[in-house]
Amino acid sequence: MKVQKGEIVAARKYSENLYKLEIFSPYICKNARPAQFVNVRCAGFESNDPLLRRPFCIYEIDKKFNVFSILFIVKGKGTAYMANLEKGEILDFVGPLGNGFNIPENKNKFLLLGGGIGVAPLCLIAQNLIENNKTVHFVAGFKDETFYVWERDLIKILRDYRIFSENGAFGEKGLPSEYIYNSLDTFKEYQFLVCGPLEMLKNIQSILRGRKINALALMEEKMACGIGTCMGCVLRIKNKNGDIQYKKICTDGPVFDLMEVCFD
Amino acid sequence: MKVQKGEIVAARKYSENLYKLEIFSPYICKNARPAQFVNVRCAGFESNDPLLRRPFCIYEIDKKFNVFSILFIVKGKGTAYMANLEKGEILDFVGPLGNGFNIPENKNKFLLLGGGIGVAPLCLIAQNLIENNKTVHFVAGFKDETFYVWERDLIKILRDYRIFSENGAFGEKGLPSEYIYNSLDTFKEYQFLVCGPLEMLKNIQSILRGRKINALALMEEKMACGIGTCMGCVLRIKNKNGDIQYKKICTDGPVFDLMEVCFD
Amino acid sequence: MTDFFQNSGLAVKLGGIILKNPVIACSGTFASGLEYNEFYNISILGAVTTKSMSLAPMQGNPPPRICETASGMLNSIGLQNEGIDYFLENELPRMVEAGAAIIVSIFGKDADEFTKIASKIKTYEKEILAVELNLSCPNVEKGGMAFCALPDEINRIVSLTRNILKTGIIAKLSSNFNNIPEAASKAAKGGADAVSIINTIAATAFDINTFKPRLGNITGGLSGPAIKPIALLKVYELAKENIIPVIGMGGIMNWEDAIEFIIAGACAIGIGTANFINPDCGRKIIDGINDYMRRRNINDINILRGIVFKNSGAII
Amino acid sequence: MTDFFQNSGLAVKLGGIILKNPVIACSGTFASGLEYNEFYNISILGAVTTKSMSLAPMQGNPPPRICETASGMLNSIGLQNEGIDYFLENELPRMVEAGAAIIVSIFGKDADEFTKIASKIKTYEKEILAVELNLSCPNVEKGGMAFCALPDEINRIVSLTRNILKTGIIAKLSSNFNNIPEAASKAAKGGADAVSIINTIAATAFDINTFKPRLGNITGGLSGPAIKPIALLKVYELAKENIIPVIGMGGIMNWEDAIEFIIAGACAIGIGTANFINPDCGRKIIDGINDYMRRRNINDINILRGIVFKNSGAII
Ligand SMILES: Cc1cc2nc3c(=O)[nH]c(=O)nc-3n(C[C@H](O)[C@H](O)[C@H](O)COP(=O)(O)OP(=O)(O)OC[C@H]3O[C@@H](n4cnc5c(N)ncnc54)[C@H](O)[C@@H]3O)c2cc1C
Ligand SMILES: Cc1cc2nc3c(=O)[nH]c(=O)nc-3n(C[C@H](O)[C@H](O)[C@H](O)COP(=O)(O)OP(=O)(O)OC[C@H]3O[C@@H](n4cnc5c(N)ncnc54)[C@H](O)[C@@H]3O)c2cc1C
Ligand SMILES: Cc1cc2nc3c(=O)[nH]c(=O)nc-3n(C[C@H](O)[C@H](O)[C@H](O)COP(=O)(O)O)c2cc1C
Ligand SMILES: Cc1cc2nc3c(=O)[nH]c(=O)nc-3n(C[C@H](O)[C@H](O)[C@H](O)COP(=O)(O)O)c2cc1C
Ligand code: FES
Ligand code: FES
Repeated sequence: MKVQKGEIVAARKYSENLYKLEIFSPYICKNARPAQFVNVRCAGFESNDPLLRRPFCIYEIDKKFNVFSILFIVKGKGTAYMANLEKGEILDFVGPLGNGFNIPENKNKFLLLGGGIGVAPLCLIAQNLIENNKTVHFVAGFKDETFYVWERDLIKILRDYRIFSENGAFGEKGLPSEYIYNSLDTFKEYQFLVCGPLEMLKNIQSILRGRKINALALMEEKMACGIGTCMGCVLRIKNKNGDIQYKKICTDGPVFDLMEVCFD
Repeated sequence: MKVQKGEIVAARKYSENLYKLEIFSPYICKNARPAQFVNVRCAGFESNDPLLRRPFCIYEIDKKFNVFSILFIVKGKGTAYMANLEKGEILDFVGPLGNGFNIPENKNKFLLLGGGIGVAPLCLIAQNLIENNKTVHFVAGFKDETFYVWERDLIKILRDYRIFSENGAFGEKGLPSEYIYNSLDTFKEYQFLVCGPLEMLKNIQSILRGRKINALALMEEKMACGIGTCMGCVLRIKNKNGDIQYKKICTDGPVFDLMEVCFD
Repeated sequence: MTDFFQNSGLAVKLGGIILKNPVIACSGTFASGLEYNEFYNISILGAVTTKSMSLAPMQGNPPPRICETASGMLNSIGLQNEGIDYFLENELPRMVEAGAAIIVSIFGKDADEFTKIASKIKTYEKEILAVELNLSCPNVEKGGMAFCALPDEINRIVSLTRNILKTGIIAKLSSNFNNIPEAASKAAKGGADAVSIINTIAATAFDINTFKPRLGNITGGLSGPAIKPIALLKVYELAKENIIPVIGMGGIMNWEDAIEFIIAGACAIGIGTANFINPDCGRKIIDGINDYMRRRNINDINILRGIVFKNSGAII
Repeated sequence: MTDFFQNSGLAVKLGGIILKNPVIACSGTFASGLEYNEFYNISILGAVTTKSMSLAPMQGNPPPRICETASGMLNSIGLQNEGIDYFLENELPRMVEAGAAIIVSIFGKDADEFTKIASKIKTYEKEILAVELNLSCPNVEKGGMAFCALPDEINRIVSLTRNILKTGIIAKLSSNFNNIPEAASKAAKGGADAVSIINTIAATAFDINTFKPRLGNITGGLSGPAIKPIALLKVYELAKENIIPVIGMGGIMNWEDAIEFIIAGACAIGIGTANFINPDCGRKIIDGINDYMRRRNINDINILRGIVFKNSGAII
């Protein structure tokens, strides 16, 4: 991990709130693994507001051109700042951070389930799995058509996917968790990997718990440092003995055993 | 005065540190007078740093196209933010503020002396004086060649000017105050109007005091509100009776009788 | 959007003081409101607090008086004002004409001065909603913040003015001593209707090139968004004690911040530094509160007051 | 740029503690420094302060523990740590190996716990430059900030540890009580070499949609640039009293801020929150101070200490 200033080689608007930044960085392209993230400074020259860096998973890595990208939703002032950045400007970021995702040796089939912007890290993971000759089924759920353009990125990675949206404006109308629930038998050999809003994670946890199926999840929490020093980003984990422990999402994760996550 | 959001119709870089922004605003073009200023918000979406607005004198008014401009030097984070603005972006400003400059009825000849960015407000004043059939001699002093391109703006207003720079890289080598000192006899009929760094104002005050010549000056101080409510921007004024009084630069100025200004 | 009908769920009561909505302009940041009347009709505000008036005119502190800091500003104005007489004769009538609900902030070096100023106000008390006693200015040598070190003095000053005036009485306290609840109790016992917290926080800045303080007075008071989390805790802690109605202020920039203070326990909120940055923020904050309540189907703002206590009562 | 020769004018003395330069990493923001060693060689720092270690491991407070505010952040970590034993056995050796000048921060619920921790450290005292007594954490129920309300307790804890340890002793004080000079005197009498000011300022934030506190612990400590002007005044006021050497901290982001604290009277400075934002800020600050001194032909940093007093002595 390093503090870097990388040139933005492309800034794309996918829709009203969804943007992609492509950044030149041989260092990231060489060292980053799927599910790792970068911590981005989102304030202008000498401005201290917003103060903290914002974490974003690495979305794509193009080793040929030494360019990686992040895909992000505009939420507050940090992402608003990022949406304003243009080609040629410099992105100040720290990375790669987090443990990343290590492909479990004993699994060959993977079901990746993403809700909203949760699809971002799953794309790089999917790519990586496929490069390692794994079978991947990708399920994505959205509120609306915000991610419409994103499908073009996905289709480059794989064809075996299902897209749902609550209002039916993009893909099939419905909730991906219902689809999962109804297809559990089909996917019982699959390693589940989930990333999305809290409600979705809770939902999936309880669906899978009923069937004693395991799953991994990418977790989020407010971060100050991103490198394990502030103790800010903790997640409550109930381990096998039933003990509750705080784990740091940044350096112990962001991938956790979903079944051990305490949501209450 | 109003809070306004005006579209930037041109953003020009004059040199490394000198920029001009042209802003569409029928309201300013209709209401603003020379030596008035606007108070500019210099922070991104929901950012509170920098917090305070920055004051800038109105540099040009183009009534035909309803565009006014400000000319500014990059100093700190506020002006750095402004230098980054581009055509099509929106400037959030309050104005027009200050009393502006009222042409003294009984004077026909004016000597305008600007040091550094102090030339900015003097340009609109010069224009105004000339439109009112007054005689204007414009003297400008700089450190170096930063203002090189600016001469093109000046020459559109008048031809009777002298430019000095300390290092001789732009105009004549030398200090404008020396020139003034040596030409006091030539200009004794002139109304002096000065805007520039503190050292220059002090200098001119003492030169003129020796000769009992009067002068007006545009003054600066840190401002919070720009509209007379915070009492922050006060200047120490010694009036005829020798009493010291605090005057607000924003609403009592920015033009003051230079001879009454206390510099100690 | 800000007509009477829509505002009707916004009325709040601070002891004997009734405001048509909880949005108050803070002392020292709104002059007497007339400048802001050019940006919007200041009569829509819950109240306008004047700058603090002293018995005799005060010149204030030497410049520079302003220094920007990260998301905040320092000021060392030092209560420059023309004195209470000038105010009552020249500014008050214009405020009345503008339709403002008026809170007159006053400052005395000791109890005696406060009494004298109160007596002068007496003549005009029908035109005034309340008097705010500034017991917390960090920028004056005598009086000011020092009162807050001596809660008994607060009690005395409040009772003395209470005896003179029929208007509401508000005590403005300092967060520079760790005794707001005690000071507030004393103010309540003295007969105050409400307390305003917080005044600016004592602070400073230096210039590393000249080695001089950035303020003529060396120290100043910090205000603006930087102090909001500190102010909010003071409001929360005091409001939970339920001693006296609280007017919360410190760093409020927009309606979201205003709501945050109200749910933390403030009866009304003050906007200070924000007036400098967005001179029309008063109107926008009232509109924003209105819209928020409409979206959530809340028809009385008092329901929101201190609502966080339910979610946080146990631990503190 | 940061080799020994150029740093030679940077050495400072805090009582019996000698630092090769005045730049210290603050407790709780640098873990034990090993993560930062990947960004730069942490042995160049004047000192590295560990997170505060308690007698037994502490789980810390429930999440969320972090909340960003305007130019600042709230934290309510609650001193999560593995306990002093774990630290001494597992982390200290690695810090020594990294070449860090080590300040071990310790936290006890009472004087007895402090004594016990100090006794454990005794075995390793040759490897340690100083022990910092965290008497000011706003995020724990017992001990912490409460000590600062009781200066006599500070005196006791300092003397007890002083009697056990030959290392330097630093007392870390809170700005949440208006008594830093008094607390510092007591620490000095107890035998402390220096005091660190300030710890985070008690503060909070609420969510206007859920009506819940933004921190699991409800309240937290404010740090970062927002508090710099407040911290700077505390440092200035204490340093002027000349009671004990002061380590100044609070919102330092860059070398300019570091110099500002030094000219305001700090002997050494602490960088906290800045480490999260720019993990290499320690190196940059040392370089910046070096360059500044070279530009100004200052060959001993101690000349700068408190230089503003000359320009501001008379008024306060
Ligand atoms: C490991 C990790 C990876 C992430 N990857 C992506 C990604 O690839 N694409 C993407 O769009 N978003 C991602 N997020 C969420 C993203 O960090 C937030 O949307 C972003 O920080 C919002 O910043 P803001 O200033 O716009 O919003 P604000 O709401 O103004 O932020 C306020 C504070 O809350 C924090 N915050 C807000 N939302 C979140 C969140 N969901 N998780 C953690 N902290 C949050 C911010 O970092 C900041 O400190 C990721 C989060 C984590 C923890
Ligand atoms: C009435 C008036 C008219 C002005 N007109 C112009 C103009 O036409 N062109 C131009 O380039 N500059 C002008 N200035 C100066 C300009 O306002 C400052 O250069 C600018 O505020 C610097 O902001 P910053 O954030 O870049 O610098 P910083 O140094 O980061 O600013 C820190 C703080 O100091 C204040 N400040 C800094 N320099 C000055 C200054 N010289 N005068 C007043 N406050 C200052 C800022 O407003 C801010 O509050 C004018 C100033 C005043 C008072
Ligand atoms: C420039 C300035 C002048 C002030 N003058 C006064 C005053 O005269 N009397 C007073 O009680 N408070 C005064 N205050 C304090 C404010 O009323 C308010 O309590 C404080 O600024 C916190 O609110 P804010 O962060 O919204 O500004 C002043 C504040 C500022 C910034
Ligand atoms: C996340 C976090 C954790 C902290 N933990 C400790 C701690 O364990 N012990 C301690 O004495 N101070 C602790 N502090 C306080 C810092 O050491 C420092 O005093 C304070 O943050 C002010 O400096 P800053 O504004 O540069 O961060 C912590 C601060 C933060 C932000
Ligand atoms: S973000 Fe600091 S420990 Fe994870
Ligand atoms: S800037 Fe506020 S009174 Fe002039």
